[in-house]
Amino acid sequence: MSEKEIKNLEQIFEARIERDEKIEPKDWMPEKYRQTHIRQISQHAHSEIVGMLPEGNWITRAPSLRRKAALLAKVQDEAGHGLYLYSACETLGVSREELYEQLHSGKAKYSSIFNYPTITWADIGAIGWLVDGAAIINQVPLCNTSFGPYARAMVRVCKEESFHQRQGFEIMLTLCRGTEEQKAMAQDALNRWWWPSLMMLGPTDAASVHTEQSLKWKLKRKTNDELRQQFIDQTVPQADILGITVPDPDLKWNEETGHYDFGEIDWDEFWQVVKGHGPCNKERMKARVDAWENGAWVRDAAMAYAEKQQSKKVAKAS
Amino acid sequence: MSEKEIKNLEQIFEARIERDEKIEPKDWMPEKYRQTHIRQISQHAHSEIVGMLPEGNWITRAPSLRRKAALLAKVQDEAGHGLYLYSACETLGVSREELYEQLHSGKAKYSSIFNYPTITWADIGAIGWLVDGAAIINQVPLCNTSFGPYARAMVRVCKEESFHQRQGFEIMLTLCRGTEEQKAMAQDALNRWWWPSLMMLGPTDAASVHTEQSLKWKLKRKTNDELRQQFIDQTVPQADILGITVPDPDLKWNEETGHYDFGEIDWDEFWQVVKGHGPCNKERMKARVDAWENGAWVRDAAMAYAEKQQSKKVAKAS
Amino acid sequence: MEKTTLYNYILGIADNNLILGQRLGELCGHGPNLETDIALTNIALDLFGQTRSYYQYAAKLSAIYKTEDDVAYLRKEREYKNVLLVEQPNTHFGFVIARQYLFDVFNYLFVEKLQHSKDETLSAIAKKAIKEVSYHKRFSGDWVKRLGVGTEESNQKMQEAIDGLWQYTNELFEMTEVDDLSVRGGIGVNLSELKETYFKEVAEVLKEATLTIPENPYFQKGGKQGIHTEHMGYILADLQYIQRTYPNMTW
Amino acid sequence: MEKTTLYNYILGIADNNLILGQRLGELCGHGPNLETDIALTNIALDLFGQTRSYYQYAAKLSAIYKTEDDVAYLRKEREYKNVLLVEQPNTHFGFVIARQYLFDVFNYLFVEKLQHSKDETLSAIAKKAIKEVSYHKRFSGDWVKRLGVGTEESNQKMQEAIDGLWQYTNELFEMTEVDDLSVRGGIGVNLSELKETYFKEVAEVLKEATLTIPENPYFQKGGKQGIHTEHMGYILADLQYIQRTYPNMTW
Repeated sequence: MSEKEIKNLEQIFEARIERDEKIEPKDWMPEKYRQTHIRQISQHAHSEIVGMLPEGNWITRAPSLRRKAALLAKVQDEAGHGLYLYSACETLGVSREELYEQLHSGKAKYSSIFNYPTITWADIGAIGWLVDGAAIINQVPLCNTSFGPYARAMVRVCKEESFHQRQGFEIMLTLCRGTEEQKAMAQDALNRWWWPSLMMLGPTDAASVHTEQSLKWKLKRKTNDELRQQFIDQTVPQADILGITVPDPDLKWNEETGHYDFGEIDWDEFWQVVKGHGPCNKERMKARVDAWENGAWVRDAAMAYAEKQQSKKVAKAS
Repeated sequence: MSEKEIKNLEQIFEARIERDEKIEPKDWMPEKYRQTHIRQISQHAHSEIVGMLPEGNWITRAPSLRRKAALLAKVQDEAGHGLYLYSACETLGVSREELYEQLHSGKAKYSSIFNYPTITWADIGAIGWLVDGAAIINQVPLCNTSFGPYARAMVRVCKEESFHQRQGFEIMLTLCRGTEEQKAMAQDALNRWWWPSLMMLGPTDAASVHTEQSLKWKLKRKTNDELRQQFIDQTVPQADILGITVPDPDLKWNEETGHYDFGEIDWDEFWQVVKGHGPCNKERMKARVDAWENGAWVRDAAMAYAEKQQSKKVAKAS
Repeated sequence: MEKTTLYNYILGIADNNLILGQRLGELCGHGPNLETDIALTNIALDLFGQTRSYYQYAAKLSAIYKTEDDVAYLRKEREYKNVLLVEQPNTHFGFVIARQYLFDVFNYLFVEKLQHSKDETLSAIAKKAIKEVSYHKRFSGDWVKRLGVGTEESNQKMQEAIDGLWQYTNELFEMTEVDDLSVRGGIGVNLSELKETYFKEVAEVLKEATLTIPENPYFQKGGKQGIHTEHMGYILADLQYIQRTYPNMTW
Repeated sequence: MEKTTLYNYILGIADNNLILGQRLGELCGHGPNLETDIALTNIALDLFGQTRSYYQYAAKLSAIYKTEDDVAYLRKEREYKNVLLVEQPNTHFGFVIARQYLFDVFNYLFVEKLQHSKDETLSAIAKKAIKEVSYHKRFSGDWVKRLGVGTEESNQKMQEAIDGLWQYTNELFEMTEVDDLSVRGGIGVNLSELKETYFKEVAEVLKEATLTIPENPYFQKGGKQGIHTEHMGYILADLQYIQRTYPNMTW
C-alpha cells in the first residue's frame, strides 16, 4: 500500500471511532492501534489471572462455608475474565502462548496491586471493596471503547465486578459490625490497601505516557488523576458507613471543589512494585510459571488425544 | 581355604561366641553370620530413620514448646541411632548407599509399626510408651549380642530409648490427668497402637524363620512369644496407672502362670503391613526416597568440595 | 430411626464433599490452563453447595452444633467421617483427576439411589445434586481418557495416580453400623449393592484409557471411623484456622 | 523503660527464633543425609531453647499471657514480630542454608552485643546463647561455601537461594520505635551499628563461595510491624493447631 492509501484508511478509521462505531478484528486498523490494544488487553487479562492468587490464598481458610463458596466463585469469575480477555486479544493475531510467554518473562505487566500479600481475612473484604472498586472506575468507560471484542468483554466484566465489589463491602461491614477484634482487622486491612488502591489508577497524568493517544481511541475517557479523584470521592463515604478511618491525615472534604483533598502518594513505592520489587512479585510470578510448567504435560496430552480422536474419525470416514 | 579349614574356623568362632567373647569386624566370621548381621542391623537402622517420620509429623504442631523441643530431640536421637547402626553395619563391608538402595527398592524391611499414621497428639505419647517400650524389650538382650559393634551401639540405643519410653508415658499421664477430652484422646491412641505394638515383637515362634540360628549367635535370647508376654506383663499395669483400658476383651491375669492371658492377634493385618500394604507404607517410602533424591545434589556438592579442598592442599604442599 | 443415627449418616455423606472441595480449593488458580481451572472450581462449588445443604440439615438434628458452619468447622479430626480417598493430596494433575473420577463414579451411583430415600430432605438434596454429579463424572472420566491415551508421559502419570489411589476405592462401599441402620430405616443407601456396578464401570473406562487396574488385593480403610491419613490434620488446620483463632464470631 | 516496651523488645528477638525453629522442624527427617539432619535439628533445638528463655521472661512482663506457651501460641498473626527472612519456605536445601546463614551472621552480631545489655536476664540469655549461635554461623557458613564451590548445579541452586532471599536481609537492621527506646534505655542493641560488619562479612563468605551479591537495591520489610508474607498464616495454623483446638489444657 502506498503511503497515501494508508493515510486514507487511517482517516476513515479515525472517523469511524469518532462516530462511536466499533472496530472489529477483521477490519483494517493501524499497526499501532493493534499493538496498543494487544498490550492493554493482555495486561488486563494477566491482571485477572495473577489477581486470582492473593484471593486464592484464603479459599482453604475462609471462615464460613458461605464465604468460602463466594470466594471460590469470585476467583473463578476472574479466571473467566482472563479467558475472555485473552480471547479478545487473540482476535488481534497473537496466541495465548505468546501472551503467557510475555507474562512469564516479565515483558508484560499486570496490575501491581496483586503484588501485596493477603494476610488476614479482612484483606479479602478490602480487595473486593477497594481493588474491585478502583477496577470498576477504570473499566466502566471501557465498555464504550472502540475495539468491539474488548468493549463487549468489559460489559460482562464490569457487571461481575460490581457484584464482587458489593460482596467485598459486605465482608467489611460484617467485620465492622462484629467484635472489636474484627473491626480492628477491617481497619488494618484498609490501612494496608488504601494507598496501593489509589496507585491502581495509574501514575499521575504528568508521568503517564499513554494518555493522549488512548483518549483518542477511547481506551481512556478520563485521565488517571480524574479517575483517582472519582474513586476517592466515592470510597470515603463508604468508609464512613463502615466506621473505619482512611489512613490519610490530609484527607478532607473541600467545599469549593466539591471533592476530597488527599495526601501525597508514595510514588517511589509504586515504581518499586511496578519494576518487580514489591512484596510478592517473585511469589506471584513463580506461582504462574509453576502452574504453566507443571501443566505442560496435561496440555500436551489433551492435544495428542484430540489429534488421535481426529485421526480415528478420519479413518472411520474413509 | 579347604572345607576342613573352614569347619575348623567355624568351630573356633562358635566357641568364642559360646564364651561370650565379642566378634569384631576384622575377625574371621562365617558368611552367613555376616549376611544375617547385615540384614538385621540394617533393618534396625532403617527402622530408626523411617521411625523419624510418624513422630516428625507432629513437630510443627506439638502443643507446647517443652514438648516440641523434647520431640525434636527424640527424633534426632533416632537419626543418631540410625547413624551408629549404619556405621556398625558398614564394618561388615557394605556401604550406606547400598543399604539405602535396599531400603528404597523394598528389598530391606523396617519395623512395620511405622506404617501406621500418627493422627492425634496422643499418638506421640503412645509411640513413646508402647513402641519404644516394645523396642526396648526387643533390644536389651542385644546389648550382649556377639557382634561387638552392634552390641555397643545397642547399649547406647537402649539407654536413650528407655528415656524416650518414660517421656512417652509422661505424655500419656499428662493427658490422662487432663480433661475428659484429653483422656479420651489417650484411650483412643492406646486402642489404635496396642495391637500393632504386640505385632512388633514379631510373628509367633511357629511362624518365625530366624529364631534358632539367631539364638545361637545371641542375636536373640528369647523367642518372640516370650518377649511379647514380657511386654504385656509389663505394660498392662502401666495402663492401669494411666486409668485407660487395653483394647483386648480376653486380657486377664492368670494366677497360675503368673502372666496375663491375651486375645488373638490379627496376623493377616501383620502380614499385609509387612508386605507393603499398610496404611502408610507408600507415604513412608516416598518420604525417604524423596529426601534421598532431593538431597543428591547436596551430597554431590559436599563431595566435590572436599575433593577441591584436598587438591588445594596437595597443590600447596608440592 | 434415631436422630443421632441420621445425623451421623449425613456426616458420612457430606464430609466427603467438604474435604474433596477443600482439596480442589487449594488448586484454584494453579491449574494447567484456565479452562480446567474453571471446571474444577465449578466442581468444588457444587460440592460445597451440597455440603451446605447436608450440614444445614445435620445442624437441625444436632444437640451440639447450631449452624452449618459449626458442623463444618468445629469438630475434631476423629469426628470427620470422610473416606480416605478424598483427603489424598494434589500430588499432580493426574492424582487430581484420578481422585475425582474414582469418587465421582461412586458418588453418582450413590446420589442416584439417595433420591429414593424415605427422608424427604435427603431425597430433595439428592435430586438437586444428581445433575451436578453426573457432570462431574463426565468431566473427570473424559480427562481420565485424555490423560490415559494422550502421550506416553501422561499415560505413565495417570497410571501412577491410579496405582496410588486404588487402595482407597474399596472403602467407598464399606457399610458402617450407621449405614446398616439407615438402610433398614429406608433412609440410607445400601453401598454393597453399588460395588459391582462401580468396579465394572471404572474398569471399562480405564480400559478405554489404556490404563491397568492394580492387582493389589489390599485396601485401606479407616476414614469412616474417623481414622484418617496424616494429611487430614493439615487440611483441618487450614480449614478451621479462623474459626478456631477467633471463636464465636460472625463472618 | 516501660514494661510493655521491654515485652515487645523481647518478642522482636524471640519470634525470629521461634519461626526459624519451626521451619527447621518441618525438615526433620527429610534432610539430604543423617548428618545434616542431625545438625539442623541441633540448631532448631538451640533456637527453641532460646525462645523459651525469652518467652518465660516476656510472660513475666505481660498482663495477658501467663506462660511461655501463651506467648508462643496464642497471639494473632499481626502480633508476631519476626523478620520476613525467617518465615521463608524450605524451597530446597540451598534456601535452607542461605536463610540460616543470612540470619546467623546477624544473630551472632546481635547476641554478642546483647550480652552487654543492662537487663540482667537478657544479658544472661545472650551469654548462654553466644556459643550456640557461633556454632550455627560456622555450620551454615561452611555449607554456603560447600554448595557455592561444590558443583555447577549446587552453585546455581545456592545462587538462586541468595537471589531469592537477599531482599529480606535489610530488614534485620531496621530500627523500630521499640528498638530505639530499648537502645536509649541501655537494654537494646543498636542494629544500625551491626549493618556494615554484617554486609562485609557476608560479602567475604559469598565471594569465597564464588557467589554473587544481587544488585537489586530494593528490600522488603514489614515483619517487625507484624505484616508478614503469605507463608506466615500457614506456619501459624500448624503451630497453633492443638492450642487453638483444645484451649486451656495442660500438655
